[in-house]
Amino acid sequence: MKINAFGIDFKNPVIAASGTFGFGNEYKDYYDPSILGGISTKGLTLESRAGNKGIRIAETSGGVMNSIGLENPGVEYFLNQGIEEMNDIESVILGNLGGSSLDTYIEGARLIEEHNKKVEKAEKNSKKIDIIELNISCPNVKEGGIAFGITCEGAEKVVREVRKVVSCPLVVKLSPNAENISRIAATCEFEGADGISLINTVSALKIDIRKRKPVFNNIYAGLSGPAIKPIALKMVRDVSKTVSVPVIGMGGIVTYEDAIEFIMAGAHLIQFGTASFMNPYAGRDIIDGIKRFMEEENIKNLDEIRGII
Amino acid sequence: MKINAFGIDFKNPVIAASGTFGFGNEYKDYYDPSILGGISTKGLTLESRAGNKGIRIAETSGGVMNSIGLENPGVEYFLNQGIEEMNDIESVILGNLGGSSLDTYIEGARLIEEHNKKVEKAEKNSKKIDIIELNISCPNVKEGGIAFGITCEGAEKVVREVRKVVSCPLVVKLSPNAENISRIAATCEFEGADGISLINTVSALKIDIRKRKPVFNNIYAGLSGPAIKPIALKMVRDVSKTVSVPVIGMGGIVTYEDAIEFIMAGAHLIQFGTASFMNPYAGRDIIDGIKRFMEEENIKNLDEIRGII
Amino acid sequence: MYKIAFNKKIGIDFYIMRIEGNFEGSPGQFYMLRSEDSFMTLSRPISIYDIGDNYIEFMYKTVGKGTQYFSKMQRGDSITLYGPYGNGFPVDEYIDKKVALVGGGMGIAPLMYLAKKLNNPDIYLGMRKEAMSPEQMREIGESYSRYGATYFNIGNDMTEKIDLSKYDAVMTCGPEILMKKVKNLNKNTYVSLEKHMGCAVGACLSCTCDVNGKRVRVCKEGPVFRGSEVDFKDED
Amino acid sequence: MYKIAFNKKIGIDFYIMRIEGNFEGSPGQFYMLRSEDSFMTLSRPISIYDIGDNYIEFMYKTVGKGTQYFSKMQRGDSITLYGPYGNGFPVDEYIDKKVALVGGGMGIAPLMYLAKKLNNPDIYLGMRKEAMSPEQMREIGESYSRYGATYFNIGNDMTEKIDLSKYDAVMTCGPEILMKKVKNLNKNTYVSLEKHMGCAVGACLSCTCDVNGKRVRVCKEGPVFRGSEVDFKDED
Ligand SMILES: Cc1cc2nc3c(=O)[nH]c(=O)nc-3n(C[C@H](O)[C@H](O)[C@H](O)COP(=O)(O)OP(=O)(O)OC[C@H]3O[C@@H](n4cnc5c(N)ncnc54)[C@H](O)[C@@H]3O)c2cc1C
Ligand SMILES: Cc1cc2nc3c(=O)[nH]c(=O)nc-3n(C[C@H](O)[C@H](O)[C@H](O)COP(=O)(O)OP(=O)(O)OC[C@H]3O[C@@H](n4cnc5c(N)ncnc54)[C@H](O)[C@@H]3O)c2cc1C
Ligand SMILES: Cc1cc2nc3c(=O)[nH]c(=O)nc-3n(C[C@H](O)[C@H](O)[C@H](O)COP(=O)(O)O)c2cc1C
Ligand SMILES: Cc1cc2nc3c(=O)[nH]c(=O)nc-3n(C[C@H](O)[C@H](O)[C@H](O)COP(=O)(O)O)c2cc1C
Ligand code: FES
Ligand code: FES
Repeated sequence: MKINAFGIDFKNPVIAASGTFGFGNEYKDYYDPSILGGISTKGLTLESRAGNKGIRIAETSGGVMNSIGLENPGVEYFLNQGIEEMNDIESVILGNLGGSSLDTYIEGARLIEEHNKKVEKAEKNSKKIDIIELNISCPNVKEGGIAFGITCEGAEKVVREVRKVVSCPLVVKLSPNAENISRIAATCEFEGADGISLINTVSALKIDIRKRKPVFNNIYAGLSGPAIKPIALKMVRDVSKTVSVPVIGMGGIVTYEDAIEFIMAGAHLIQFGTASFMNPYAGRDIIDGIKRFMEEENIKNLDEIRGII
Repeated sequence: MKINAFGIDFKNPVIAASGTFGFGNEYKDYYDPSILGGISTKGLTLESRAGNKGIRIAETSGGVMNSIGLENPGVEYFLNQGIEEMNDIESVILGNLGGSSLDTYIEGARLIEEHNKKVEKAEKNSKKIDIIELNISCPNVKEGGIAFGITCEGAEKVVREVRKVVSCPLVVKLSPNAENISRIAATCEFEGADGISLINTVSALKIDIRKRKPVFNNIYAGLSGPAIKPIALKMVRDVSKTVSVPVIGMGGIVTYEDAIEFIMAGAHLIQFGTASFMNPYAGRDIIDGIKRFMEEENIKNLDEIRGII
Repeated sequence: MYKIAFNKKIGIDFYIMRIEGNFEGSPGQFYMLRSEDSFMTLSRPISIYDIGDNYIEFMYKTVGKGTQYFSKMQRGDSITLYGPYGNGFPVDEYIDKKVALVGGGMGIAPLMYLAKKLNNPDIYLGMRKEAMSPEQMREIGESYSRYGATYFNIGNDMTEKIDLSKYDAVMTCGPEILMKKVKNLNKNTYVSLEKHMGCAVGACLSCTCDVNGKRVRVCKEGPVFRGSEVDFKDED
Repeated sequence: MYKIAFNKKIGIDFYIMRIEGNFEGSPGQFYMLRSEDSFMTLSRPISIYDIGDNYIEFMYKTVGKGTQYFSKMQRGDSITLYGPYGNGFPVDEYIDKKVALVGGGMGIAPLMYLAKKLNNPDIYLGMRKEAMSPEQMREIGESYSRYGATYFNIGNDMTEKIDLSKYDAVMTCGPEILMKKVKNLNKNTYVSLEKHMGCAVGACLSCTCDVNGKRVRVCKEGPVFRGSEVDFKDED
């Protein structure tokens, strides 16, 4: 199940999705997070954020809507303190990086680069961020976020500028609300992205008809979970056929069968998010399931089935 | 519950969605179709079509995927024979019109116009098509269909040309896969559409991992049902805030609560589709539920709650 | 909403579910079954296995999520069903003729009620060896043999061994390869087709196919058709 | 996967569900309950009502889809639960102090197990008149009164009638308006907060709020906090 992507070795293609797995240790009563191929941190931004007010999560048919609003302690605090929690984790670490403007994206990325350099030179006794997952697709923040992920022009600029300041692999996380997700993916690749991850949550609305109000203070919130799986799978296939860099597929992956579908649609790696809310053992179960499937189907290497659809 | 839209009186805002209610009589063992505000016919095209081969419908979490491929007897045959079946139905009839090219859209519309004129002049003893619902959003046909519903340029042309040949109200049915659905809606309004209906199914993919094949022969198929409701609701609100013509909202409406959500998001009328597969009494239940809700909440007229979100 | 009286395992992945209530239907017709909750978006078409005083029975095989869900239900649980749907076999026409029923795998399900309504048909049931234990086959065989001479063929191609040409009519249900062979052995064969279904009332066109050169809806004009009019090559 | 031993209606929309198995947890902690199938995407947080030899009990009120689903479950049905989660009330610290427990509406649920673990606390339970019949209230009152003097207040504001200042500590759960009043009547008040939850392990930040000027996760650092540190105005 080993796989190399972006020049980095993953134990297996299964990565915990940003925002659903904290900073890696929250599910450790259920399984050792080091069994995962990778872990994407909660979205970090230059400044610390308290997130959105009001209800932040709600159920829909087959899905979950969330409006967390990128609550996080800020890149700097995280690199100096929070990351310590992750010291014992042996999985690949993806630093999920958000921003509210071009400048804050660049500055956040620069801080990560600086941190990585210090760790490499042993000037800092800490852990490296192996990959930056650039989040230009968060539907839950007022400024920035998804604004950069809707049009090619938006994506072009931020990827180009962030690319200039970081030397680690750069994966760009795309929104299903992009005007044309394949075209944006191609733009990101052209601007130097080493990979594409998709999809972030789908912009959505839920109304409390008795209160005559939207359930979420921000009106719209992001839809994830099994409900969006067929939509995500279609987009992952489209993007995989468009770009030549590796694709990280996600959106509604709950079982190993779902994960295999994404790999057959062209994904090199996959992420599971909402799945952990449904089953805290989800990460472990998906890994075990893929292994079993490969045995049953006599698949030696996932390359044999990747992108065969 | 009476409502006037496009200059036409509807008994209530509840319309059976195209492709899920045949030509109006298929569910008559469950309830009299005349209780509905309106009925949208199965999508008609100039030429008769046999539809797609292979599996045509499958379940997903909270949703249904279909790949019927606009099977229909053709506009002409329908206007001369099929429509007879609808003679006893007292609901507003929406003729759902698809096409494979600009010309076939125009010619199909012209035939409907001609038919309506003949009926008006009593040259033909038949039923009028009260409204044309122009389907530029079918994801399941190879040519045409959704190609006209992705970009403003595509929509502009077909709406303008069809508008020229028809005098009855013209509602344009939009795709959630449009690059910018509000902008397309505004374009349609500008070109003379009397209303907008949305959303058609969402382009999606399902893979049979044991067979290593997509479930549907066309690879992609259209996702409908409760899974897409929060996505549809968001789009209906966006479009309602953009255009000034009435909006027909749909996508995952199964209960009266769902219908009320769409009305609060700005819809004048609503359609239910997949709901009938889950509950053959869905249309009746939604109407009864809205009535009960209005009593309980002391709402005299749906205008009081329309678009309050 | 109806109550389940029992739901028993009768083979490796075969079950019979009895539901309480007064139900109508003729052999070859089917019902749409679904969970009481709304999380199942598509109901599942299942043929009538038997109808009696205050109950209906279905025989089903677990193949995917829906049928697996059914298999977990227990006595007292609620289930929703709608029907009967479809045309059914031409029972009246052949009530006093010599008829053979040929079922393969899950296709044996509609044949029990059909045998009950016909007059002493010959019943040929084919089953993979792994599908049921000898004991289970005996039990199932006994249910059928109340209504006609019953032959159980295990694991081999039964069409080669039986002379179907001698019957006034043959009614068959099972894998397409079986039905195709059967219709070639008797001109007067009736086949029951299977298609994924959405509405079961003829409204959604999920289940159409060509029969005798015309588009038909398996849920409405079918599921039973004259074998001579069905071109199995087109069925995919 | 666990089996339900019983699930009984104890009020107009109140239920007690007993689940078989060996469970851990201290008062104020909670479990995440969900349907055995995967159609529920969010599990529902429910406090421990009681734990005994080979069972756990939950008292819950039907408010929406999830709890309505629970209310339809029957003896023998399967249910999935994870836990215990959260910190719970500071039982050890107050085991031999004079403690009052104040619960309103569904907030009475965690107080039974809490009373059981404390030493003869005074228990004040508030309930809308419509919530339970007199008979049902008597029954519930009796369960609590095994562990402390129990006062049932029906339909009126109990905080006005009782002197909470005389207790070493007050532990409360219920509507925010109640907890807010209570904490103003005794400085040493512990409150149990409610937030919509996703993960219950501190991973998703669905449930955070400001307590004592810091961001905390109700599922992890809570749900029990010192009343003095919670600013109820900010809780929305
Ligand atoms: C008129 C009719 C009568 C039927 N009677 C019976 C019966 O008496 N007993 C019985 O066990 N089955 C019967 N079937 C088949 C039964 O409907 C399917 O096996 C069932 O719907 C599968 O649902 P699932 O969720 O378990 O499988 P899914 O997860 O939906 O699919 C699993 C597999 O089953 C296949 N499948 C799904 N639906 C159908 C279908 N409608 N027809 C054929 N293959 C399908 C799929 O191709 C897939 O490979 C009948 C079908 C029809 C159309
Ligand atoms: C730590 C904790 C312990 C709890 N203990 C109990 C208990 O012992 N017994 C009990 O009956 N309830 C308890 N609750 C509340 C219970 O979790 C909610 O009532 C339940 O999740 C509602 O689910 P639903 O699907 O029925 O409602 P939904 O359909 O999700 O929502 C219906 C209504 O319930 C409200 N609601 C939903 N979830 C919550 C929530 N987590 N907190 C507050 N309001 C909510 C919504 O605002 C909405 O108005 C507890 C909540 C928490 C956080
Ligand atoms: C509660 C929650 C919080 C999330 N926070 C983030 C985030 O901070 N950054 C990000 O890129 N994606 C975030 N996401 C999106 C997920 O990483 C993922 O892209 C999406 O949920 C689809 O995958 P899933 O269906 O497996 O959950 C969040 C999702 C959820 C449900
Ligand atoms: C089986 C099926 C067939 C459909 N056929 C058509 C069609 O011919 N023309 C059209 O405009 N929409 C068609 N639709 C889309 C529906 O009219 C509706 O826009 C969509 O299903 C979303 O609504 P729902 O979730 O209530 O089903 C079809 C949908 C289904 C499920
Ligand atoms: S299942 Fe809908 S037409 Fe047959
Ligand atoms: S519920 Fe996820 S952090 Fe508390």
